[in-house]
Amino acid sequence: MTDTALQKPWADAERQRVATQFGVWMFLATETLFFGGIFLFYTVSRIENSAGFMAGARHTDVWFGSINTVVLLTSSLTMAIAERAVRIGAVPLARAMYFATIALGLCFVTVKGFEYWKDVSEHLLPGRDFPIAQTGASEFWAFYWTVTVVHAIHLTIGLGIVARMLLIPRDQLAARWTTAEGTALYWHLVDVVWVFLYPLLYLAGR
Amino acid sequence: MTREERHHVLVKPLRIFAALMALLTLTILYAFVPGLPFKTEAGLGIALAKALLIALLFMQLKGASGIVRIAAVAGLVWAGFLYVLTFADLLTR
Amino acid sequence: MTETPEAGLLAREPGERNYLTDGTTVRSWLLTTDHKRIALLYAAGITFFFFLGGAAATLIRAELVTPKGDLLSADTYNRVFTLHGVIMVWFFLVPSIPTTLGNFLLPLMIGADEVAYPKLNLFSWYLWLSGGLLTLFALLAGGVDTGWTFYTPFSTLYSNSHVLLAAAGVFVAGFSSIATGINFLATIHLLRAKGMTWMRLPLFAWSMYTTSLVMVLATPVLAMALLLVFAERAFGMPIFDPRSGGDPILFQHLFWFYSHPAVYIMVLPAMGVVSEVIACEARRRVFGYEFMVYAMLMIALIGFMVWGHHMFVSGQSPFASLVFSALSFVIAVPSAIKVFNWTGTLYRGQIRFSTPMLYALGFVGLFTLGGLTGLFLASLPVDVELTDTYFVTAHFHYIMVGGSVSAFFAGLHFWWPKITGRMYSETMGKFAAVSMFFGFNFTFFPQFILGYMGMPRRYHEYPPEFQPWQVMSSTGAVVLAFAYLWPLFYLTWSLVKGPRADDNPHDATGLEWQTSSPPPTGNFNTPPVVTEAPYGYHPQGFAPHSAAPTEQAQTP
Amino acid sequence: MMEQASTLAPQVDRIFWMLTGISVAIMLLVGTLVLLFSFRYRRGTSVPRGPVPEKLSGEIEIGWTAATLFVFVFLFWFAAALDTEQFKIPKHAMEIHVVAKQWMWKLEHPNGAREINALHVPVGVPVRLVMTSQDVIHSFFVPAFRIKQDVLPGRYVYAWFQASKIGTYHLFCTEYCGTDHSRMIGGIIVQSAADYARWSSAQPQGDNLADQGAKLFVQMGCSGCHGGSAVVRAPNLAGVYGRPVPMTGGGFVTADEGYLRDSILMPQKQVVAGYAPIMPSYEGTASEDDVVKLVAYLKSGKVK
Repeated sequence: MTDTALQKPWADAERQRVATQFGVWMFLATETLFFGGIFLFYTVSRIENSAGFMAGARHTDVWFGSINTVVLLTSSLTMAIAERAVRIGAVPLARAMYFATIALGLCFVTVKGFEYWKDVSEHLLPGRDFPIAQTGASEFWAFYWTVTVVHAIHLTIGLGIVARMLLIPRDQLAARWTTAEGTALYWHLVDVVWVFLYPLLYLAGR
Repeated sequence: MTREERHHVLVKPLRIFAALMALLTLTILYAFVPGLPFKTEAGLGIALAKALLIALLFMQLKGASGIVRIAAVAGLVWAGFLYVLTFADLLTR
Repeated sequence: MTETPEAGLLAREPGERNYLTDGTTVRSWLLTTDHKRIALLYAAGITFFFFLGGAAATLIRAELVTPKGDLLSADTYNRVFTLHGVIMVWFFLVPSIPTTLGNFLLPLMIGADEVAYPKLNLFSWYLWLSGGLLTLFALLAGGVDTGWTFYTPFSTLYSNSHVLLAAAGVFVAGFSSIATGINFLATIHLLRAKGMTWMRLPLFAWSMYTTSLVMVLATPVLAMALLLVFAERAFGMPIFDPRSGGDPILFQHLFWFYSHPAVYIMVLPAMGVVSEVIACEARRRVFGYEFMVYAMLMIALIGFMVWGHHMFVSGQSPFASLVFSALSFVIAVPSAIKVFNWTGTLYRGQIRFSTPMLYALGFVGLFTLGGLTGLFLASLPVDVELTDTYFVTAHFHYIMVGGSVSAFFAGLHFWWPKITGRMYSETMGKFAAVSMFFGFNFTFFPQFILGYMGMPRRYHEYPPEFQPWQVMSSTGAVVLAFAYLWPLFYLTWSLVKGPRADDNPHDATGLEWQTSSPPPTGNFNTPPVVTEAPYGYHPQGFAPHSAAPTEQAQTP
Repeated sequence: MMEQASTLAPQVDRIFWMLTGISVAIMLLVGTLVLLFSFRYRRGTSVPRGPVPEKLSGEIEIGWTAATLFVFVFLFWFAAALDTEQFKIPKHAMEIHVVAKQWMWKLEHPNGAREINALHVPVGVPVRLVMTSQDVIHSFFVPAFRIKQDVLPGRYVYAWFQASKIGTYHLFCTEYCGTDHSRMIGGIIVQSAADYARWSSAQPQGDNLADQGAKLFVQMGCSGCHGGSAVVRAPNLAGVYGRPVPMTGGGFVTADEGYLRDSILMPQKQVVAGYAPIMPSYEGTASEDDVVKLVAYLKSGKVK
């Protein structure tokens, strides 16, 4: 166990650790409410226009969704290993895992890109050419586009935060373990949001 | 890396990951086998199980200090206010 | 690097080191992580937005002097009242006390040398400023005409104004609010001085704690509501559009889930300020300290469960209306407890009618009236009659302007010596405080009558029978405008020519008074240790420094 | 005193004035205490100033908390009781259809008479308003009647009143709706039964709403499928109004005005059990006015 890089205004490592965890978890609580708002839209719309909403849901591509779920869960694994490796000072392993996390994150974005391309080519973007007439179908797709774009933005921010861990000089990485914990918490949250999106977007109405 | 460290850094996360993958397989199977009841509930239930695994073990909420756990739960409780009172309107209109 | 002109003015003596003189370049201000400097950055911002919003209010009151729309066109009028609402709510009232007095005082009061996340604190100022600039840009580009409430489908499908820019501005400012809230919560939880137990926290610190809770847990839902409006308007996503099966009332639920608790973001800090001022100027312990704490916690909690009383006529279900009505009556109880306790604090005191005390007593009166009229709006059939009329306008101005702004001025004067190291003119201050109280009542009491008579809100033109009351209100607004501008003058004067303040001019008990005025960058030279409950004012006899320097202040 | 021109008004006013009385009493109590203490305990007076006994202050605290809670619970009950009473819309009320749009009120009487920004009603007769909006949210507010109801697009909302006094009263839009919000006003003209009958008969004679609806029912092709001898299988609509209708996917929905409206404009939303979802939407084909007529026809009992 190495020394801890202390930041103002903390006096000891344990206090700083609690501060980081508390701060990030507080932020994650706000994210719960943020996504809670759009999930409320999903629930209300699904209840009010149940048939059409489900008809819309059947048009998502479960392959893309499932592959991305696997990718994101794996990235959570690499992130968990990276964080624990920093804690014990195994710097090369940690860096390798951060690289892996970024690679998996980029993979997710790429798959998402292909999925968007397919959706657009099937005119599933609500608008004049939208192919499903039933009331509520376009509501589902409004949810799909809004929530996946918001999630993708979160993920992109996450990529930046992980990349920042790689910018920390190797000999200082171990001392920055509280930063590593905060980074990991954020990344896992992006994963947790997707875990809930997966059945709502890809398994509904099957 | 000592044996204990290897267990902590690699083996434990891998086990959690295996459990997550198993749950993912289960949820897909449940959704696509025709005729099963409570599909939505099952999908969300499994998602909840996955989220709990990630939150408690990957995010180490299990061993976290009291205020951290309160912070984590606060978001859910307040989202509960939003849902319960909105549905007090919606379901009785 | 250039020297800012203030540097020379603000130093108490040549060579003295305090947070104002410690680094005098523009860069040292714009990149500061000192909570006290960040408080001043916010103060500069909200002063600008307050007078901008005030200018809009002036236009509104001028237009309403006559029943016909002869000063502004209908579209301009709609843009002006929207501007007034958006600016005043998100760029003045919500940040006002927390980001200025709160940022400055919270670490001092709990004996900490910084907030928990100093860099985040600075970042949140930049976020807030960017939000403000986006909104300002929306205004310059032609304005927004949705009202501050952004109701769909008007905002998403029908308005021809710059809704997207304004929504984006408020969205960004919301994240600044969240950051400040998280920062304060962590500060209070983790950085209290030795011996500063929860039940020894000053009530202002408690008010910051409860306010932060509301900021952190309510604002994200507003952010999502605005994001959905953005998605529908900018990208044609059918979300609230009834033609696609959407529900416009869902937007109202999401919006008021934030915007009702937001009222408590505005008023809880005011309650904290007033408790400090009344206890000090009456030289008494706060009556029922623990009840005051629990009352604030109850307000913060139940405040989240009453939003539906804004929607009694919206088409929400009668059952939901009943539930929300009952909960709205419940939340009136802790508010009443607070009023009674402030009154009880005066009992057997040594009351000194200083400027902050006059503002604080004004707050108690205006808040009580504002709160009582809230009962009318919680009662179902009466709310049906009064909602969306001037009665509501008057009610929330009593709470948010009469109440919170009075308290903000009370706090500003009370802590002015600590913040600037200078004294202001007590005579001028008292004059401003009294004019504000009368000007306010003169402006807004007639609006209760207008509302009772049925005059709807947001009307550019109105039937002539309402005119006498509108004229009365506009006349009062002249007095009120004076009462707001006047402090700008004598407080600026005090920065330059005011006598030096000593460390504890009010002879108050909080930790913030134990350090020098202005405080050093690190707040305390030795870490304070707390050994007793707050407000240890002597119950009998005079305070030692009864000839306070406030009474010797020079007049400009 | 505000004019009381409906049966509801005096009841609302009773609560209003009771609240005013309580508020004045509390204001006086707080104001007197603050002023009294401010005077008696101002700095420099020589009055006794010992600490308040702990026990006493605790009891005072609990006392006024309990007292306010009791008063507020009573107020809630008192106010809510009137509100729940108000939910019961009298049967056989005269029915007025209200269609709001930026920035006018369109009102239709059952006999087909149409008015804009004005509504003639007879005194002493309960009137039920069936309201919808063509664009944004508006709000129907008659201060003298003490009624207000937001008028929503995509949905029917209801309100009712019984005028008690002859005269002309303001009608205001109280939900901000854009540029000419403040000009979206009108008058409610309450007349004696005889005057109302005279006014009514002087209106341009046309079909009543239900008959106009019956014509539309044929013109728009509804009868092609829903008519008695139709080839395509579609639910028969005779006497459908007010009945519970079984839904595809289980459950029942009561066929009120809102359901009938949705079934015309969004037919896929709630499909009747046993029928294929093949009906096209009349969104854009049938205006809100047309829908009002069709619904009036379906309610009339003239459907075969």
